[in-house]
Amino acid sequence: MAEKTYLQAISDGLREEMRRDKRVFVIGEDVGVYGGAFKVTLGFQEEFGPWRVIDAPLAESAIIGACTGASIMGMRPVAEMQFADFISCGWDQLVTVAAKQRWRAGTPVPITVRLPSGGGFSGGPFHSQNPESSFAHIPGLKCVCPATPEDAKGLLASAIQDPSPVLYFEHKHLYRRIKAEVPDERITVPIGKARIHQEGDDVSVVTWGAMVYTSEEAAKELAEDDVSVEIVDLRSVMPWDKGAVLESVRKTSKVLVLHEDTRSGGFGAEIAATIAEEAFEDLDAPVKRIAAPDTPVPFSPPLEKAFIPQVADVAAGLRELAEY
Amino acid sequence: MAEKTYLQAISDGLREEMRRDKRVFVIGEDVGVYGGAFKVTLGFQEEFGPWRVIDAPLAESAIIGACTGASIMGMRPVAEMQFADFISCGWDQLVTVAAKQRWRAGTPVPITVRLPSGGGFSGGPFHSQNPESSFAHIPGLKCVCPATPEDAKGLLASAIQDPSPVLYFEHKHLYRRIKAEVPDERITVPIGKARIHQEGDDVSVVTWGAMVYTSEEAAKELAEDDVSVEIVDLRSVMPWDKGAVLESVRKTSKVLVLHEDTRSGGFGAEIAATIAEEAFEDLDAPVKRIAAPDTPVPFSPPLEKAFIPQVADVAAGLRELAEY
Amino acid sequence: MAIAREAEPVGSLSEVREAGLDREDLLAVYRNLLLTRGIEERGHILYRQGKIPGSFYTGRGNEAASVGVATAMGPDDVGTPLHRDMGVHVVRGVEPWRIFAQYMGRVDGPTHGKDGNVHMADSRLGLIAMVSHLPAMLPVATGCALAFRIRGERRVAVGWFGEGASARGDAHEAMTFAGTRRLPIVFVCDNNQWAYSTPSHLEYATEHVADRAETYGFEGVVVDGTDVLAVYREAKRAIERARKGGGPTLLECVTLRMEGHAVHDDAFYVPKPMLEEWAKSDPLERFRSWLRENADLDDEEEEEIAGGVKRLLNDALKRAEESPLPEPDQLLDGVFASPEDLDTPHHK
Amino acid sequence: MAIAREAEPVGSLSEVREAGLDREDLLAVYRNLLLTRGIEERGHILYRQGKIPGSFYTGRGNEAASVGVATAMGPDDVGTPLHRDMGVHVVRGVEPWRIFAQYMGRVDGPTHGKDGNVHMADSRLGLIAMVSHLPAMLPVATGCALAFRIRGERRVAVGWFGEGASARGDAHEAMTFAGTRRLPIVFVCDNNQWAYSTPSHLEYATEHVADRAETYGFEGVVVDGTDVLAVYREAKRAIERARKGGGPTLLECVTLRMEGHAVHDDAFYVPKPMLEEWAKSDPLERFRSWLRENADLDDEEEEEIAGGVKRLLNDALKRAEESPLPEPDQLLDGVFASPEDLDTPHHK
Ligand SMILES: Cc1ncc(C[n+]2csc(CCOP(=O)(O)OP(=O)(O)O)c2C)c(N)n1
Ligand SMILES: Cc1ncc(C[n+]2csc(CCOP(=O)(O)OP(=O)(O)O)c2C)c(N)n1
Ligand SMILES: [Mg+2]
Ligand SMILES: [Mg+2]
Repeated sequence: MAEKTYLQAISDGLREEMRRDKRVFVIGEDVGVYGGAFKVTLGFQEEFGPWRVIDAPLAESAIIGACTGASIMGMRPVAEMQFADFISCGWDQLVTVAAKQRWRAGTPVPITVRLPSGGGFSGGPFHSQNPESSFAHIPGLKCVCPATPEDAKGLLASAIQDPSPVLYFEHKHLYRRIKAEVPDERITVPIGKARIHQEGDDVSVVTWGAMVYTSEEAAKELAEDDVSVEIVDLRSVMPWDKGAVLESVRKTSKVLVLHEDTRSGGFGAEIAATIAEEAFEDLDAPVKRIAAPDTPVPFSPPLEKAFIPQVADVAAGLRELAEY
Repeated sequence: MAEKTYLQAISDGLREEMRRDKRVFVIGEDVGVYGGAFKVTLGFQEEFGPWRVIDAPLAESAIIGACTGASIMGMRPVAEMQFADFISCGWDQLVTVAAKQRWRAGTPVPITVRLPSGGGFSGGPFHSQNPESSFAHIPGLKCVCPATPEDAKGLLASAIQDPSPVLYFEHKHLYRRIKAEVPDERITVPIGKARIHQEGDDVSVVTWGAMVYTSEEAAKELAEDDVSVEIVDLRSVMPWDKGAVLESVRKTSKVLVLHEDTRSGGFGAEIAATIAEEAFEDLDAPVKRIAAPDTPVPFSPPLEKAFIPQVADVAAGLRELAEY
Repeated sequence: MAIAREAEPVGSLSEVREAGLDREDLLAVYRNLLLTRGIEERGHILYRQGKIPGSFYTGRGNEAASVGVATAMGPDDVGTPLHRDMGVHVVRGVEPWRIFAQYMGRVDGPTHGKDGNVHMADSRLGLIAMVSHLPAMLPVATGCALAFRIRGERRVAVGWFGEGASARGDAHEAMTFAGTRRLPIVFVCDNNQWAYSTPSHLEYATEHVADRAETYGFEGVVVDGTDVLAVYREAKRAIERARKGGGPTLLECVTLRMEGHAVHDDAFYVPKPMLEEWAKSDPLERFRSWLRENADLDDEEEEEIAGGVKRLLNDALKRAEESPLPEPDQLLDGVFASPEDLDTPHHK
Repeated sequence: MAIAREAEPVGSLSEVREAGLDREDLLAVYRNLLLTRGIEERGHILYRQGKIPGSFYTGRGNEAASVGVATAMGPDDVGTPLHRDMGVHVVRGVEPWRIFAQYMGRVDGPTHGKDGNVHMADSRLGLIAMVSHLPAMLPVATGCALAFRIRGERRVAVGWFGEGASARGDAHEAMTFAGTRRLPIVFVCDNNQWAYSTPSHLEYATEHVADRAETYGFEGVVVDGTDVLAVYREAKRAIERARKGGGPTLLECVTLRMEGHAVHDDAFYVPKPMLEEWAKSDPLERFRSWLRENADLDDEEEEEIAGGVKRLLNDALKRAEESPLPEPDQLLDGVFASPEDLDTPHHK
């Protein structure tokens, strides 16, 4: 065990997978000589050479498509989007080819796409988005959103060895802010299994990514009024751990679904609708959702603060549920 | 008033808009000489000439982007996707440029994109999809899904005159199957307003597109057991008529949300979650959802029948709610 | 302006020998041409009999182009053939009855009824099933070539696209990446001069699609797609060049789409004279007479081959019709892959 | 291989007069160059003072390219400048204080704090705000040209892109459409030889990006992007050709990105000699000495211009700092457009 930042855990985990499996290679814009926009692959090209750490042209469709083809030829590609936002240029390759090939033609597409996501530092409309909801709706794609350094390492290993395409959303605002113990040996975290970030009895929060920490802060505030909050860190958005969520709801009878992506049609709606349908008899209050408003992500600090759910917003929502 | 097919209503409505407004032009693959894959623009090029009925290259990003630019220069472009499925190749232009330009830079993008959608005739995974849920989640885009010939005509006129980008989903399975009276004069149907397709007291169905008729069939079956079903045809998926939906729910206390698109993360989740949150006290049963399973759209008839919600599935769901 | 090399027609038998085909091979090519057209003609009948759901596409006029290129591929090479390239499936050895089963949405089709018409491929034969979206398979084929390059394998990927689809971004991104990295891939353009109803001059502004190859850093070659031997020779050159590390080639096979875009389309927009002109160089007839003139194909041998193809297709049809439709619950199979799915030759 | 025309440098004053610039114009160009660099230098200071949230980009080295092209545009022409093209905003007449307000996320920036850095444009000046996604504005610029063509207006659209972004599909689709339809558009490539850390040979396989123009059916021109007069002359030719119905041109302005990709990047990957070499042809210094040699610019006039620019920027900074940050509730404004939004000159 050693203490590592979320970023270091991703970088070390990726290097470890490349060392143990020659089929794994990295491709993306500026991932080689430069080591990636966030330096996740710093030093990789020296160690693995230019054909396993590939500086791609500025062409996301080529990057995703090339990963698809290489994976069908037996490789285990890991594509890096410079920012998650740019995956919109690879959308067709993912939803049309990669997502459907196994179901249609029996050809698995074991690719991993790393997506530096999320806001919090005035990245503006095109360097701050959380596009996981869009992909979670597409049958055939898996989406993971680790919140802790340990999960970041373990879910990356699981994503790479998974026989289906996996979108790996790494939250930029956690990169250097979050430090924790990470096992030195190789670990895997099962895709589709949630993690109870904090146990509680009165209200449940179902969330993922950076919002796990926002909930934690909010839960501290509520603890002062003796309201005990359970935080379910989903970790995987598709497939998602319905069992763990319903279990927590049965325990607390009140639930808040929280995410950083925009509200309407966000994946929180799927979770809330499922709870409302399957735990109808267990609920003592309506399933509440907190998410970003339906706008692009703003640049200026006061606007971005109003966009991203803040600790105070979450605390207020939890209080409302507790008092319902 | 004259009786027209859904297809005829779209074609006549579009021709009418082009006659009254020189800024309106049509662009798409094979829309000119050929009159479009479904013949919606048959004869248009003869009437309006090759520069208002433009045969585009096989390049959806160029088509959507060109519409965006032309609209900013004061035109009212109407793009035709040969099949809605191919809009995946124009995804980035829509979500990155068209959707955000007004909010970011104050530049409205009044474009209309016609999307022949939906299954029912063995079109297979790439000629049958209903992608409205993916776009309804993107702030800045409007999505309309007419079910009747009158709404098809009225919503097309509204879409073209709307100052925002509007995705107009026309269901292929309604093209020739659905005939009804359509006013001869120009009509508009407000975007964002639902239509009560059929009044009822015991259970509500909230749906749109081809599923309106599937619900109607199912409702007939339930009428035989004296269960009266109210069918809310949403017509617009974004913005959607929350008021009309909640009003119907308050009346019946039981609701089924139904759509042809796949279930997980489909827009039905947004509607169900909203009802469950805002009409919690009014509900006598959990909000039920019926949608396609989480797979691509299959080709072979028995598989497609198992994929698209059938009358029997909807009737069973309604009974379950009625008996809850 | 960049002009692609225009390939000569093939003359003598000796020239063909140099290119690597002996008489047996030539007869096999002829047989594959007959089989390719036969499958699509039978398919057409099935369609008219109402046994094929949805739409139906053929590659009539493109048989020599698809057979010629596929014949030049090595056993370990891979490809992403399209809706005009039935010949590729045939040459790689797919069993015709499976194709008929695919047409009819039966469980024994390569996609088990999940997808239709030519949206299929047997990955054990080194083929990857196309998607409708054109030319989305080009970046995928480029990725296959990338894998070969990374592993230092002497294998080649072949990616097909139509002249219409050449307008889309995926064609550009794939050729840009393959060209800058000199990957072992051959881009084959099925230029049948029409994209549904859209003529070539609305899809690209050069004389030949292959003219653009040089701006991607590799050679462009234009060949008469109705001349199976010329197509074979040029494909062979391109594939072996790629195998030797010489990088990509863009091979443009010029033909005319001899039927509508799909079965519903009467192609009224194609000028009659154009059709009549191209009807004169029917790929099958052309090669048949070449064989008679240059490789003493006689009536007996000809009938033997034709008869064999006919029997094969009859049996295939019968077997396909016996194949059941899928069970509804098979719909849910394989949305996500299982680890066992990876135990395939191509995933090796 | 297709070789684009390589433009000559501009020599004498008379040559410039032919190109349509009198002495007053030349001094205005010089002033715009100073203003362009001055705005970005001040921005850099603001950034170091912690007054600019997020990241910060400059176009150092590209001033002549952006000012030269913009100077050749007509009043009713439109353009989609990028993150290296501050000069375009300056020439079109945006007020510097608004740019500083934009940098700092204040309400008086063109995007009112909703977007940052150069993601802005004043549509009343005929400019459309860029998105980050490159080169997504090229199809949009093509659409502007399409509108002009449909209405038969003698207006021209100018679309900018980087040599890195030339690899993406949008560049290909835009040029394919513009070329096949001969639309009135000029594609300007800011070729600063690096795409973040990626060198040109990994983005395209030809000597020049402009070499590909001919495969799209129009002319490609390569010009030294540090020579403002040569850029102006070639842009003028291209724009007037488009205006006359002669179709598109691809104008490639070759420069070197003289700073990191953005403030955080020290550009360690750019060879020192390369930087030293290009430092010798600084666009501003180059034009200043040209003016002294060819248009008798003297110290007095020079100081007067420089002083004016300095005062303007000082005032602009003060005014921008007085501009408030947006109110949180402004976040929700304008997700959907209102009919009134359409009452703008460019939507006319
Ligand atoms: C991205 C995309 N847009 C639209 C279509 C609809 N479509 C199917 S085939 C076709 C024409 C294709 O022309 P070409 O590439 O020349 O191939 P051909 O059919 O002539 O062999 C079109 C537009 C498609 N398949 N993919
Ligand atoms: C589609 C897309 N992918 C990735 C990026 C991230 N990115 C921003 S600038 C840049 C390099 C652009 O290089 P070039 O086109 O040469 O423009 P330059 O910055 O050199 O002027 C990259 C990769 C982007 N903006 N858009
Ligand atoms: Mg074609
Ligand atoms: Mg550059």
